[in-house]
Amino acid sequence: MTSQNTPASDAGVQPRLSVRGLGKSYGSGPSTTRIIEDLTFDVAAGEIVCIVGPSGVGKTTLLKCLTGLQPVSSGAAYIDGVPIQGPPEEMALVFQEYTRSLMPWLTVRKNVALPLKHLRLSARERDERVDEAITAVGLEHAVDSFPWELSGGMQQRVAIARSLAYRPEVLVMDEPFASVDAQTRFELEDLCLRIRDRFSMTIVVVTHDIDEAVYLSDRVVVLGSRPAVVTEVLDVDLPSPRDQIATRALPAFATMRSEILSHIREGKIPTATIRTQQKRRRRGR
Amino acid sequence: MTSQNTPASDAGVQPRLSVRGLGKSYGSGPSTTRIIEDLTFDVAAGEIVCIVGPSGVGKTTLLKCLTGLQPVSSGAAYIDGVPIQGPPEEMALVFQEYTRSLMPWLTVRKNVALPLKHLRLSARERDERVDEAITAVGLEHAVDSFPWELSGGMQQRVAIARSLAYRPEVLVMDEPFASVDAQTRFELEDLCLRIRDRFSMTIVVVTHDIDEAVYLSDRVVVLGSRPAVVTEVLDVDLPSPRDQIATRALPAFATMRSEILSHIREGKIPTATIRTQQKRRRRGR
Amino acid sequence: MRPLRLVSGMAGFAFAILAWQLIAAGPMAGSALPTATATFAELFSLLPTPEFWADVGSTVLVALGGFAAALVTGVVIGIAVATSPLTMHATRAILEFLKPIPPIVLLPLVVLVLGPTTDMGLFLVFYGCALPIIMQTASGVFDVDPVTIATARSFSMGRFEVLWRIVLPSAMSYIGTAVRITVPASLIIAVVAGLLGGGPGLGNSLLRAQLSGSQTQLFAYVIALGVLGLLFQAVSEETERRVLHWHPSFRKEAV
Amino acid sequence: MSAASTTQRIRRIPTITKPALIGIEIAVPVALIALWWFASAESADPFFPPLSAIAQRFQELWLFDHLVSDVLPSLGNLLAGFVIGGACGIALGAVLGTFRLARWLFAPVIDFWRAIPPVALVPIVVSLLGFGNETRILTIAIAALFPTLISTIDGMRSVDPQLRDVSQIYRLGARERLFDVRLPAASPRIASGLQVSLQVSFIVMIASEMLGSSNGIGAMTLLAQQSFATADMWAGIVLLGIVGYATNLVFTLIRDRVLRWYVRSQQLGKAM
Amino acid sequence: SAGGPDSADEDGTTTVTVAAVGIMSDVTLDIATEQGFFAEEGIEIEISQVAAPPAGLAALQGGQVDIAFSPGVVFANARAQDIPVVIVAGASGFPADVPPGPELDLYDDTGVYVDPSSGFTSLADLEGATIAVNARKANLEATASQALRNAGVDLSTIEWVALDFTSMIESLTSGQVDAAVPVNPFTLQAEEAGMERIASPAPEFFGDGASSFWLTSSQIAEEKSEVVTSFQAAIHKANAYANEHLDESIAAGVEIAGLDVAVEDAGKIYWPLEVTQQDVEVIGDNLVELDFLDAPVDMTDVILPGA
Ligand SMILES: Nc1ncnc2c1ncn2[C@@H]1O[C@H](COP(=O)(O)OP(=O)(O)OP(=O)(O)O)[C@@H](O)[C@H]1O
Ligand SMILES: Nc1ncnc2c1ncn2[C@@H]1O[C@H](COP(=O)(O)OP(=O)(O)OP(=O)(O)O)[C@@H](O)[C@H]1O
Ligand SMILES: [Mg+2]
Ligand SMILES: [Mg+2]
Repeated sequence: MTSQNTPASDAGVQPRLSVRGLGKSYGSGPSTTRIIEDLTFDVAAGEIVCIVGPSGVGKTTLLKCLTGLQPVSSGAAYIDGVPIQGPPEEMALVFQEYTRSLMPWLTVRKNVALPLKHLRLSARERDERVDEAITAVGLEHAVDSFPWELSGGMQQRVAIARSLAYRPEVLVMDEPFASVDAQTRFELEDLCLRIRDRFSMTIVVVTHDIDEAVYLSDRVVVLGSRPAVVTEVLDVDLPSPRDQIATRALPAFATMRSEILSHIREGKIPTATIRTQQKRRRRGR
Repeated sequence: MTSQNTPASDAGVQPRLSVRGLGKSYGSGPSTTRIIEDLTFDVAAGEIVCIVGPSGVGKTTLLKCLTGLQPVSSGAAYIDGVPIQGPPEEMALVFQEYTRSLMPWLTVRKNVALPLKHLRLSARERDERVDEAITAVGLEHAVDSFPWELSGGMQQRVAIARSLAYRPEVLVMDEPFASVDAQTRFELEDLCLRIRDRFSMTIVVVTHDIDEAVYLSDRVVVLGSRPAVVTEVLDVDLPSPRDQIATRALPAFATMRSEILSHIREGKIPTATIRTQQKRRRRGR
Repeated sequence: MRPLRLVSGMAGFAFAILAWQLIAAGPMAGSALPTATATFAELFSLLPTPEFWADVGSTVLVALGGFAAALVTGVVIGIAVATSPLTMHATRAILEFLKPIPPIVLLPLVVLVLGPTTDMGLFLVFYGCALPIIMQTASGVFDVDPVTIATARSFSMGRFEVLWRIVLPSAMSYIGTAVRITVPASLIIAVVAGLLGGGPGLGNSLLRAQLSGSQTQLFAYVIALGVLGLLFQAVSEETERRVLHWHPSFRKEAV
Repeated sequence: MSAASTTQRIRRIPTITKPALIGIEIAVPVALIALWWFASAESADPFFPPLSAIAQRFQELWLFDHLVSDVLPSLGNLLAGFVIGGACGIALGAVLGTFRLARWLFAPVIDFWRAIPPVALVPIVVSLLGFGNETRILTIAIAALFPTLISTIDGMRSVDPQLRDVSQIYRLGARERLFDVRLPAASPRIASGLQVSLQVSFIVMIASEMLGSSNGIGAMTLLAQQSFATADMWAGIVLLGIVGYATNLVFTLIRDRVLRWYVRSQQLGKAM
Repeated sequence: SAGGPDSADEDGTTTVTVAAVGIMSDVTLDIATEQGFFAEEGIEIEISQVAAPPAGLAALQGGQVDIAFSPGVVFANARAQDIPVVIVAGASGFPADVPPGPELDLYDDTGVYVDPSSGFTSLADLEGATIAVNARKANLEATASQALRNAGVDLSTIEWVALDFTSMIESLTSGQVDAAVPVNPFTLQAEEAGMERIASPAPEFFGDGASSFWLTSSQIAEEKSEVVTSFQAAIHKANAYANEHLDESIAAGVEIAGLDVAVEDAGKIYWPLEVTQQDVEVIGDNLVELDFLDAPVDMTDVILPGA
């Protein structure tokens, strides 16, 4: 709580997104569980930031707070210096639970077009955006299928296409490439880099693939411990434009990679701590 | 259809699982889509086989046929020489859509215990198995939580624990580690190898992570093209027991890896073919 | 699959009619239950008369009219109640209070205000159908997958847009259930309104048959009503099948 | 988009505190009652007597003169009919929801049956069972059966296909499939069907009291209505409303307890 | 609403809406129409069928109909609760020139029936019996109660049950009730089923004169007095005509009520030509005496002049 200084006071140039002393608990009363302790970090405009950390540490929870879907318990997240209290217009989120975030009653095309409805675009522009996004994720052949007729990876790509078509200024993605094959994954990573440059988007990605985190980002935020804290924020100093073969072959890449890995290990929650910290009350039955 | 020879006739020793000329289409009448053309491969007892291939090629569909959840359209899959027509007793499947495969009204412990109910185990053995499985995936602290209170990766681990507690003779897993962090993933991979040895299980895993495929398996089946065919079956000749650091450092590992990658590329579906083959009728309205 | 379904439905009917005939002719001979044969004979003598069709027409009109009004109002109120805590708490007492008060108790008051007219029938049907529709819709809205809602919100969809594009389609399956619960009820209420409160239609014919003590004729009308009920049901089911083709309960089973 | 001012672009959904909501829930009926009281105070219309007269009759009739003789028997019938109807609805729904052929065989007959006005069946039921409480309970049970039946069938059919696959894979027995998977999965819908059944039970409870000896809330209210004792009739309506409200409240409490996993999981994502 | 009662057509005909219950006594409405009595008075009627008389009275209060049919007891109940209804004309009753006895009983379309095998032979045997009527505290229970009391039965021992007529006959034959009080045509059904009539209570209760009425509300009587008077005149003509052409009228009534009986079995009907103060007072007095009503009913000014 004491670390709550408004983001503008931090530096001369205002960050696009900033997280200040953010804390989050689930539940209320005696059954409260503290998930996030106290996070502070910034994302500058046009940056790609990857968030990594062990499973269950609170990455999804952080993104939900960041996009205003969940209220924070303490501290705050700011977009352009304004505290986030509900989903901001210029932000979009690709959910980790992609299957459940697609509307089963809409075809792929209509699912992608859904968020564009209220943007008051001309029919032509809307169609263009939708087609472009669907092509970008390689689903041109499935535009008229329903989500439940698609494979897992295809569904995930529909969710990505939907957020691309929306063209948010800030794109937040939760393990967006978890279910696609290596080849497609490479293509989607490059797509990310491309759209960032083309629309000067700010992108925040949660990923478990350390290589991906290094390849994609300008900065990597490592979360660890329970309740979650920022273990480390690492700047990725790899040359742009990046290239799947060349960049990954750089020695700096490997260094980065092992550095992050060691940070994750260090932040990893020892099982014993978990047991005592998270003594769960019996519930349900 | 012509390739339908019973598996026993193939070789002297009978494979545990064998797939013979398996073909599968979805839909009926004019809206039929052929997904799998004609697959033939074997899995010996005690083997770990990984199936890799581009997103949407038909891996999940293959597993559904293999576990008897979906009827095949042509050819057949055999377990110990017997054609599979419904889910065989000795088999278990970890679903790709793990979120939707957990019962939201049961706690983690009860979810894991569910399939054991009808096995007529003593209460003690049942509890032991459940506890062991939950500990193996590192969820001891969350036994009394409900699935919707868990992170994505934790849910996925519950699904894995459920299949482990069941102790099937043949374990089939569909992208089981997609949502867990790198560290946990390594642990779960090793867990896989361990239980294979301990219970002499036969394991079939679909994965997108080529490193994982090489590390885990005795054989890798590469699927490609549309409708799906077997592009290549590769034997992995890496020494056992495997080790996350040592094995991955072997030159043979890297060779395998790039060989599989190139096979995947070669099997990859050119977009143009897709378009013509999959001309979908409009439906719904 | 459809022919099989049709055949088994027919078989069910044949069985039911046979059972009816046997019971009415056997253990219950001479009671208030006429035989199936006598009833069908009576029905066929009614079919060619124009009065019969006029009665059917006006009953169907009242039932459908009241039902349609109840559907629209019920869905709107159901959504409002389930999405806005303010509406929910403000209306709960009134809705819960009205629920247990049946149309027959209200009848004299409704007759007082509307008279023994078609309007009265419409109102009673509306009143009888609206509450179940409200309840089911509210449950359906509550059942919407939270992830779906969060998705919509993350794209900054407005409240109304979320309702229209996400909540309503998701709740559609519950609304379909509500329709199947209330459609036959609408028919019954239309008939009972005619029976107790006056106004034209099959209710009136039923009343006359009852007053004149002709059970056979009464049952002929009952059969006619049953068939009407089946028709209503078939139409609503077919509509549901088309609207909800994406829903797990209607997805074409993979072969 | 970027032109949007910072105050506008962030959507804030106004939150109303819990006490305020409960206050509103109490205030609205109080306001309506006050309105009714004053609007009817001078009423000379014999069908719309002043609320004061209704309140007086309410007190005379129901507090607590007829409580034991009329209110309790009615509620007893209601409860018995609702429980029997609801239980049969779930059981039958489970069967019809599981076996497609059974559904195809019986659904049309059931649909047919449902469109039959009960008046036609009364003489038959009376000749079979007489006109005592059994008849009343039976009619309530039959009416309560259908909403639950239909909701159960629909609920069973909407179970996520994935869960069906899971129970196949682990070869759950028929019993486990039903009690551990399909019924729990369908339980939210079954509950909403039961709620409609409860409402229908109330309505039929009153209708059923048109027959036989004239005790019960419904019989008294109907009798008052037939003999133009309008204040008594209104008092009966008020009582019905109050009892209905209370019954539903109890139902909701039980449901929310039984379906706690559901209520909590659904409320989660809708936080804020 | 129904026909806008005030609206006169171009030819000066006014439409009067009438709530009827579809029983034989309603036949005068059709006779009056067919014989042109309404036309002669410059009115035209539109019939609304209601199931029970109270609904007709409610419609009258709401201004939804101009005239409603009501049995005497329902009328008295309504008056007792200060419902401002007044009598326009008599709808049915008992002739003064027929002496009490079997002949007058033919005019009673109700009766107390028992199963002969049960051993009940007279009203006096019904002490402690269960008796079915179609509605509680209405015409049938009132008339039967009075007859029972006159036969020396302690009314507090009687258990009354409300059953519709079909169920009533079913229950009587199956022995679930000891006696039933049906109306025509269910009286005939009861006889067909071998039941026996042991009393005809209505003539005793109502005495001679009118026993059921055509009513209107005080308000309508005042605001549309011309229309009401016209209706009254037409019904009087129809009543007189019906009494004179008894068989023809009964045949028409049988048809209207949709009965399946021969005219000679249908019993007799008498249509009163006037309503006297005596006719209504006796109903009120009887009901008070039977404790159906708490206090005497004020029957002053309840009969419109000329009724
Ligand atoms: N609704 C809830 N109620 C209680 N605890 C919850 C709830 N949702 C999540 N949690 C807990 O919060 C913690 C963090 O969850 P979160 O989903 O943010 O993890 P994550 O970092 O995204 O993990 P993963 O990589 O596995 O997706 C977990 O321990 C989880 O059990
Ligand atoms: N029910 C269905 N109806 C029609 N087509 C279907 C259905 N289910 C899957 N498909 C199609 O079958 C193909 C293969 O799907 P499958 O789920 O087997 O892919 P996959 O190899 O598992 O892909 P991924 O790696 O993305 O999970 C896809 O093109 C998909 O669109
Ligand atoms: Mg997560
Ligand atoms: Mg798959």
